[in-house]
Amino acid sequence: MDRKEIKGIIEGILYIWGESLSIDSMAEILELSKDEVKNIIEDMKNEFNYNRRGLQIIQIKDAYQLSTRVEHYDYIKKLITPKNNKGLSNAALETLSIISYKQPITRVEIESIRGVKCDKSINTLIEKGLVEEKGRLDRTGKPIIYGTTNNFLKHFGLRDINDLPKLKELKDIDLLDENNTK
Amino acid sequence: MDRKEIKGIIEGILYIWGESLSIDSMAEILELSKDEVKNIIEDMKNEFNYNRRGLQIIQIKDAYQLSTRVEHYDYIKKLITPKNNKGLSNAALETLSIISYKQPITRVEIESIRGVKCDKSINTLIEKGLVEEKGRLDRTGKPIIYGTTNNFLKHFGLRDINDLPKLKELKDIDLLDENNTK
Amino acid sequence: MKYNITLESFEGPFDLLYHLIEKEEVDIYDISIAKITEQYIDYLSLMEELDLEITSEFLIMAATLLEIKSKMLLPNTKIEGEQIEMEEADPREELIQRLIEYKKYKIAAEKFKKREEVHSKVFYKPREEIEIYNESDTINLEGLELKDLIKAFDNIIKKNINKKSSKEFHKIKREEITIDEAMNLIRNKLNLNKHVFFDELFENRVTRSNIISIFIGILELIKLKEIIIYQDNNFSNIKLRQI
Repeated sequence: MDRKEIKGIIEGILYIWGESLSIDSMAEILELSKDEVKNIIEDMKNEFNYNRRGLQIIQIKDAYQLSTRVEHYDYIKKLITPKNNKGLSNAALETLSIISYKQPITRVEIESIRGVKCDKSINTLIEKGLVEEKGRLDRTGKPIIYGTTNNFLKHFGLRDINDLPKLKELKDIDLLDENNTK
Repeated sequence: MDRKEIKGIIEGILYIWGESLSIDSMAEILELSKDEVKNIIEDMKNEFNYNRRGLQIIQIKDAYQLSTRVEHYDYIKKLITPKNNKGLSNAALETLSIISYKQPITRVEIESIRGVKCDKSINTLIEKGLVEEKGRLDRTGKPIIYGTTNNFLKHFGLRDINDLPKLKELKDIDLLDENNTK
Repeated sequence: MKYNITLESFEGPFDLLYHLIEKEEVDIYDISIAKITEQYIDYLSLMEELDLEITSEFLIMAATLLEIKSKMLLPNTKIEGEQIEMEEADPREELIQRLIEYKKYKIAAEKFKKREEVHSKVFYKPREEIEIYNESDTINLEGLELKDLIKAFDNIIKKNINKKSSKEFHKIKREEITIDEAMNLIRNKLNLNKHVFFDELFENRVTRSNIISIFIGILELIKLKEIIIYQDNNFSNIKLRQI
């Protein structure tokens, strides 16, 4: 089986599966090592981009998925109307940004940063599958700790949590163009 | 818009549409003449084959569709879970129940409820004479609308479709729908 | 309402403070507590006048601000007799630190918002229905009862309720019917039947926007003199027929 053939099979499998498929599953199906699969799929990712294909391969942790391209939105929109998600409220976004940077984190800690109650926004985020309970702290009251999900990564087009812009950088940028943020 | 860009858009559109899409619809979306579209898509067909891509473009009358390759079936099969043998598969039954309660309904609508593609189940149901095409919607892509047959009523001992038990929860799901589309 | 002010809604006391500081265009480190406190409390009274709910968090912050303000008024005490240099820390210190911390996430949230906008333009296709149909196995419908069908639908509803709008953000959905489509739908029905009951048109079209489209469609067709509506008797079902 040559490399081109393997790429073809991976494309077919990703197409059929629709959702993100882990390197592990692909390696099993192709009877190849994970490293080989990873190497090949990274290759494919670049080829898809280089050839300006209509599809792209996106990565969510160690899983891959096909999707359309942002640039083609205007055309795809003519065929299919997206579910109009209003997007998250400011409160939810603030809460989410704290959770994403400080996870695992308890509700009380989030609230002390935001200065307001956050139970509603946390619930919204859980309902939307962006945040989940990651367990409980072993201290009085056994508070729940929260973290982000894979769906969070997908929702914001992030490969993994390290893809988040560094908070420090944010601060620096902010100090520089203090006036641009208004 | 160069030729490569157009090819990309066509690929994206065929991918998201999932079933065959007419040259007419593509020409409308791309704002190009039918001849141009036809010329380009024939080109793409050859390229896909020449590059031994995992997907191929197949033609059905004057419409085109993406599909996986027969040669890859053995690998794709590994993604598949065998169904239980008796009667309708769960998938078909789910699909049938959605069609019966929400008819007339398009394939994409059924899929957005089930979260998986439903073309095979729909075909099974048509073969079994439980579901039939009721026409097409007059919009881009001209999607087929489906409904249940008299045979369906007979099979389930219903006088007419209003005989289907009303479910209290039916309301809830519509409310959900309604909220999500705004 | 007689007030002409557009009141921004603030996510909490920090959000409000942050806004006041930005408006003044001063560095967080240089804030004048007296001024900020005054503005903050003015704002709270405005909220009160407008009958907006002021949560306890806003009040606690007001108290904190007043406390800091009063500390700032006290002279920097050095108790000489005991030779202890009480180099008082800046009473604003803690508040400033918290504001800076808050600001980081507020900015991050703005970035998230932009990312979300961009990424909502990416689409995924649903998974293919992948079940092997054993060719030798003919599917038979015997034994399939209504209760199986209802159970299947019930399961879907439960699944959907659990899922709510969650998980699949980019799931695709086509538009609900437009007025033009509603008009065609009515025309089609009337091509097939001599008359159609008004009620019948709304069956299975339970979302509000569909009902509205169909209703407007009927009115349009009447205006175009394509159809008329009538009743056989008072209070009997309204019927539509072509002219």
